[in-house]
Amino acid sequence: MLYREAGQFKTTYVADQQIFPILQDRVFVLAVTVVAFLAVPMFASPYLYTEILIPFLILSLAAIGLNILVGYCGQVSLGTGGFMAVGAYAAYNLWLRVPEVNNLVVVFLFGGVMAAAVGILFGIPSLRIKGFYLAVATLASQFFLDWLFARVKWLTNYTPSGSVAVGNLSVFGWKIETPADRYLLILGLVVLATLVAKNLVRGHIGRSWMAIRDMDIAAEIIGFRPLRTKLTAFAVSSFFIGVAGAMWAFLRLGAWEPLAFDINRSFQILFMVIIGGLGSLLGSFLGAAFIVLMPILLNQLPGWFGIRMSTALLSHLEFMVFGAMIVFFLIVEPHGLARLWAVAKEKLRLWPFPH
Amino acid sequence: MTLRKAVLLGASIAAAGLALASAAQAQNEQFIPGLIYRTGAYAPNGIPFANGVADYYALVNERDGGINGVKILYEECDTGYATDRGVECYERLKNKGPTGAAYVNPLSTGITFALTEKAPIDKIPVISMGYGRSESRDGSVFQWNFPLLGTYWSAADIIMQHIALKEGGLDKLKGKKIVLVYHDSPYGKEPIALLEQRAKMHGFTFTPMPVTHPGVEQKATWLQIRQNRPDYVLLWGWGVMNSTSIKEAAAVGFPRDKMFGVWWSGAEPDVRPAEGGAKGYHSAMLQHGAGQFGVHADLKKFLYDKGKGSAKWDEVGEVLYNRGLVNAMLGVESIRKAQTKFGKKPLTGEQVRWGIENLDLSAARLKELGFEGMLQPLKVTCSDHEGTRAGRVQQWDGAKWVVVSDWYQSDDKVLKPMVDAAAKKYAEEKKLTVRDCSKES
Amino acid sequence: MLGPFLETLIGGLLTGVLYSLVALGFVLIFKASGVFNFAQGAMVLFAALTIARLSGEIDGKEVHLANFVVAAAILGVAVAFIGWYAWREYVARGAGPGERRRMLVLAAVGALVGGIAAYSYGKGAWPLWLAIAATAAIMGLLAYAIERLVLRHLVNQEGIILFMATLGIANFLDGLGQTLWGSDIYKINLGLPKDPIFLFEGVFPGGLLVDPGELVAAAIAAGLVVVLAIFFQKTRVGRALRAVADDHAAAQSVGIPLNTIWLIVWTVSGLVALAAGLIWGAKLGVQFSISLIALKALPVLILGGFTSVPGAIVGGLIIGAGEKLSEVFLAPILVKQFDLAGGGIENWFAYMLALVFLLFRPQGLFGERIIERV
Amino acid sequence: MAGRVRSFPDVLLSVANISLSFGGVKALTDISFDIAKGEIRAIIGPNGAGKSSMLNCINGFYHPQQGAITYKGVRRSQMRPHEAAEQGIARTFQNIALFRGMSTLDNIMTGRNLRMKTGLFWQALHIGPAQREEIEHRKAVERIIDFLEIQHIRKAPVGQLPYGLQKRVELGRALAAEPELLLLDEPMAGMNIEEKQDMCRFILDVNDEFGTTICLIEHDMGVVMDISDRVVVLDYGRKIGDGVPDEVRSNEAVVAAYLGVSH
Repeated sequence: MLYREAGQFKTTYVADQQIFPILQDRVFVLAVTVVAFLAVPMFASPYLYTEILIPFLILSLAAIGLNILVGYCGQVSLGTGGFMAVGAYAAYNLWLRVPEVNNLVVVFLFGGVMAAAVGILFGIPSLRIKGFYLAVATLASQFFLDWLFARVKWLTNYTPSGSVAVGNLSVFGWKIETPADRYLLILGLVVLATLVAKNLVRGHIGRSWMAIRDMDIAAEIIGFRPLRTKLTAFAVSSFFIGVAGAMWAFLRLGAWEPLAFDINRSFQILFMVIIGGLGSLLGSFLGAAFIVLMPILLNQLPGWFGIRMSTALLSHLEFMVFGAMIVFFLIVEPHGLARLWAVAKEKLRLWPFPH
Repeated sequence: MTLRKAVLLGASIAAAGLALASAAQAQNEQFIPGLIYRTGAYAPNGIPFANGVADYYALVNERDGGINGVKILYEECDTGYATDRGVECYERLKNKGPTGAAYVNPLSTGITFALTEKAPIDKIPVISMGYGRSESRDGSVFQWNFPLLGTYWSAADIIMQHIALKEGGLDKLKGKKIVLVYHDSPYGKEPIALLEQRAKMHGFTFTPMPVTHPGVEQKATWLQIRQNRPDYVLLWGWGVMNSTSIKEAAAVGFPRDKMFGVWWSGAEPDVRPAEGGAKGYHSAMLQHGAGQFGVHADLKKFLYDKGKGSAKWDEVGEVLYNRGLVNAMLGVESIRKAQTKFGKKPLTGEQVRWGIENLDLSAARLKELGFEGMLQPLKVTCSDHEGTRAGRVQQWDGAKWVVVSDWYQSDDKVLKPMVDAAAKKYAEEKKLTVRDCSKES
Repeated sequence: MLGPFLETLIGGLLTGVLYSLVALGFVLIFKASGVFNFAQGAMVLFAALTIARLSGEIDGKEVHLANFVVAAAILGVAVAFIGWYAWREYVARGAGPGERRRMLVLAAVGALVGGIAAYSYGKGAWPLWLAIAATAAIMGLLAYAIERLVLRHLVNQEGIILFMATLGIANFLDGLGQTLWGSDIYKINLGLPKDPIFLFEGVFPGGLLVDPGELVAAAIAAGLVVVLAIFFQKTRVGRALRAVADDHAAAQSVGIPLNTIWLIVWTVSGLVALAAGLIWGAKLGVQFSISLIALKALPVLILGGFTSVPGAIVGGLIIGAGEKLSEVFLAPILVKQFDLAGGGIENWFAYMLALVFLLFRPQGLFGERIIERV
Repeated sequence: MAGRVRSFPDVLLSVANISLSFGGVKALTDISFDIAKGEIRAIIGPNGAGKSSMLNCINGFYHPQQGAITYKGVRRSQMRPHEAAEQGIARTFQNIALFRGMSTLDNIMTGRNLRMKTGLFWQALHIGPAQREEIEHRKAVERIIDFLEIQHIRKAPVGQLPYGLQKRVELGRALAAEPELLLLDEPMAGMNIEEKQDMCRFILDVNDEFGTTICLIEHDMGVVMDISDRVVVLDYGRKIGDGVPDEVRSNEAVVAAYLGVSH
């Protein structure tokens, strides 16, 4: 009853090309945004901020980045961790060496741009290498970048341990100190980035990616340049991932070493994209929420019920249940949580008169 | 509808869970979080340590009824030796109990680095006993870090002193080739600065050789070692990397008695898998070694005879188990010290920090606690968060660890300037205000 | 210079054989079902843990208990399947020859497991052969469970979905293995010789070092590869599998149910995992880290081609030799030239090697050239 | 009934002595013919005659080992398919090659890709030039949608459409590029009579209204003879006939190789 598009006619192409053509969707998204910006800071605890909301938002951004590459352009990459590391270390070096730029937005953008450059470099083989061959080949970038940041002393400012730290952060003069500050900054950036990503995927660049994804040969025959299209996807994807990496390092960790961006991070984000839904920005958020929350929940659940079990057993069970849930979700809905959401919306459209 | 039922069920479960969780909090308890790992690639070394820690807290509760009547509430969280999991564990546990976490043992140099940034904000001290950042012993900059009993620079220095003694003096190191095989992480990289410094001072060539996590792939490293024929190999490994190194050393015929591990590379799980190949292998000792001492009798009486121990009895007294005991004991004694100032009640991290900083364990007190023979007296001060810099060297004889050296003190003439410089650089980078320790009581 | 070079080359090749073995597990499954099975590493760990714990000396209550629980669980599952099949065969409808054969296999597995369980309960440590046999049976059951519970429900899904599912399986197996068997380092005693031997000591100063343990391990691996090759070339089932690999529809029409094929293939690759676990476990000790050697097999895969058995073997040798040579000879130069904090290039070097190679031959070493059509 | 008799003075594309082989297997041998500006040219032949390979050569997907292709008077060097597209060659495919994950509208919009120029920056903001451009091309695409009478499936994912409609959408995508030369690979395969009639009408209309030169492969002899101006006949990779439909129909080699079978 409440969720109906009947009666909402589009009279201009502008209106028809909106991000959310249905009024109720616009209201809903607006409400979520308002809650996230205004209501959440009123009740959130530091734990909620630092361990749930912040990781969720940052990894959502990384997932959006990877989704552009895998979900929209069809190029499977296992090098996400490496590109996050590029973003993090590029941002670190700008922050460290040019103290005048004491503005995180600039620092993050720089991280993103550098990651995009490296992404383009490692995207070049995608012209010739396809499918799982490409997926495995992207691991080359993962391992190489991990190695690079562990070995080239200049990049870590010659710290003996190879671990770097940042502090005293600010954005346009706004000092980022409390978890709430960090959350709001991240939220703002992620919302903006999501908007940009949406604009790209619904425009002609997005169509070029999807064309390459759906049928690369046909796409080339109708005029898309495969290499340029793929490299754009690599660049945009790596840009988002790089920004996410810089945010992860600066706003989540504060001190980090290359291990923070190892191959497990790559797999984690690929999980988010697949579980959330390939080729869906909403899916990136849902997937990130699932992958961030699930282990924490599984780990704490027995405690909430007063079930005491050994730490080892708990961890092992967490592994098992997590693995089983991945498989379960893939079986139930291979197209991801976003598809479940869409199906639910479809039902809601007809509710309460399904016939 | 089934969906509605599911939602209702979920909500009621969550509500019940929250209710239980809040009801479980008791008032007169001191909460201590345990960031440990019983899973993953480093579990073989993490498990005995975690057992030692858990047993000691249990012992204090069972035997003494807590610390001056304040029971210890201990909760483990498995980090899997991963930094982000460790930080999550810390955030989850830091506010538990009536007064929050008394202190935190990250049990990973990576996690220590991350928590170093959080400690001053949360006001929870970080005890990194025998690991962590070496310069964090400078309490004027690192107010919240306590690398008690020894940093990696101390460890490396002690090993170098031992080698020099065997060679017949520091001057005899000239022209020697020394290789460091290290775990490629902040942990493994820590000693490099000190060893480079020593190499410069004494004219030996020093080559660091990284081994990638988790360290089962070392063939190339050891082939290089065989071809370059260094005089000594230092090992800075952890978990399965240690035993692999020793096995590979045996496989290329590098003499094991020329191999010196750090104190994290000198426990039973490191040598046993290598079987005969480990015979003759040396390692530094974080003061204590293996074996049973006074405290173990209490453990038997109060825990193991009642079936309450976390380990198997024949593992009680292994190196890492004992290290867990020492680690927990230092924490408990710090709280006890803090209680003298703030009262016999659950304390906040900030209060406990004072206790650690003023910890002073005499030989007599150590004997009382049942740690005689495991530890040297130590005294923590504002400017020295390490407490003591003593260590020994042990050797694996094929069946057990044998102490083969006297006590060494790391040479502060070498270390102090390095610590000061590194701490100063850190303070400058982070724009920290440095405490003046001469004004602290 | 020649001495160290040869020595490194030999060491690299011997390591490479072991990479081949892991890669082979990947290839078998990919060839027959198009699944990029990331759980291969977890299967290696699981198999190695099972062997090690069944054959290792038993210390204390929990292991006995674990043995008993597992044996009972497996027995229970086996009996349940047998019962179910019997019911289907004799009550529900008439039996086909395929089902009867499957039932016989299951009965045999059940009997074996039952015997083992009884044996273990009385004795403690098992002889190695028995542990291996039991593990083989368990790997078979595992393959069955994976086919039944996962793959069957994901037929016709895209490759990446299947890949992700195997990552889920890997997670599950890592947890399961550690829950059942613990997370310490365990030993597998194959009696591999340990003391290094030195060849041509007259020709090269210090001789050429060869690790006899690795030599034996490589020999075992090579033997296994030969057995597999014979299996594929000479046996009926093997030929059928190759037919499936070439054309799924054709295989269907020959009358081999895809499910059976998958079951066989997963079992075979479970056995390959067992062999890899046995050898790696004997070499390094059995511990969680073993599952990570899957990452070592990946460059071998892209170099050799996902579908080529000879590719896995030759690729393994190239990668093994390439990474060791690069680490020993190239890394020190890089370190000196760029003032790096140590070498450790072998991890990415293998991938880069494979990547550069792919740029010139996108289908891998032995992959067939793809003619694109529209 | 004879085909239409029209005359076309200008040669748009000519193929001279083309040979193509895949690792020893000869797909095309020494083929020459030309396509005149404005005509409808058909390529026919039995299965495996090399028809699709011929189209693939024309639009640069395959590179013949021998021979030359001259387009608009310029001899073409080896080129990538997208370069052919840039020069005004568009095509449809034997096995529908739509972008299955996208809607009808988006699929046809991809046909406009060569005309969309705004860069990443404006695209990211989706205002100003990017939005103007999007709307301008949307209008063009809507005209094609109207022309092909597929308004009702505008927002439907193409993967779920019936076969005949998919073929139509694919034609729409090719038309969106406003090509000079349109290559149609079996545009009517698998269609029923009604759908075929529709498709014929679209092809003729395109040719008439936009003056687009069309080169098509088709099996349905009736259709070919009806709508095409000239016909090339291939068999086993060789050209065995070339001319207006009536000539081809009476060519003995053609009858033997091809028509003889079906009549």
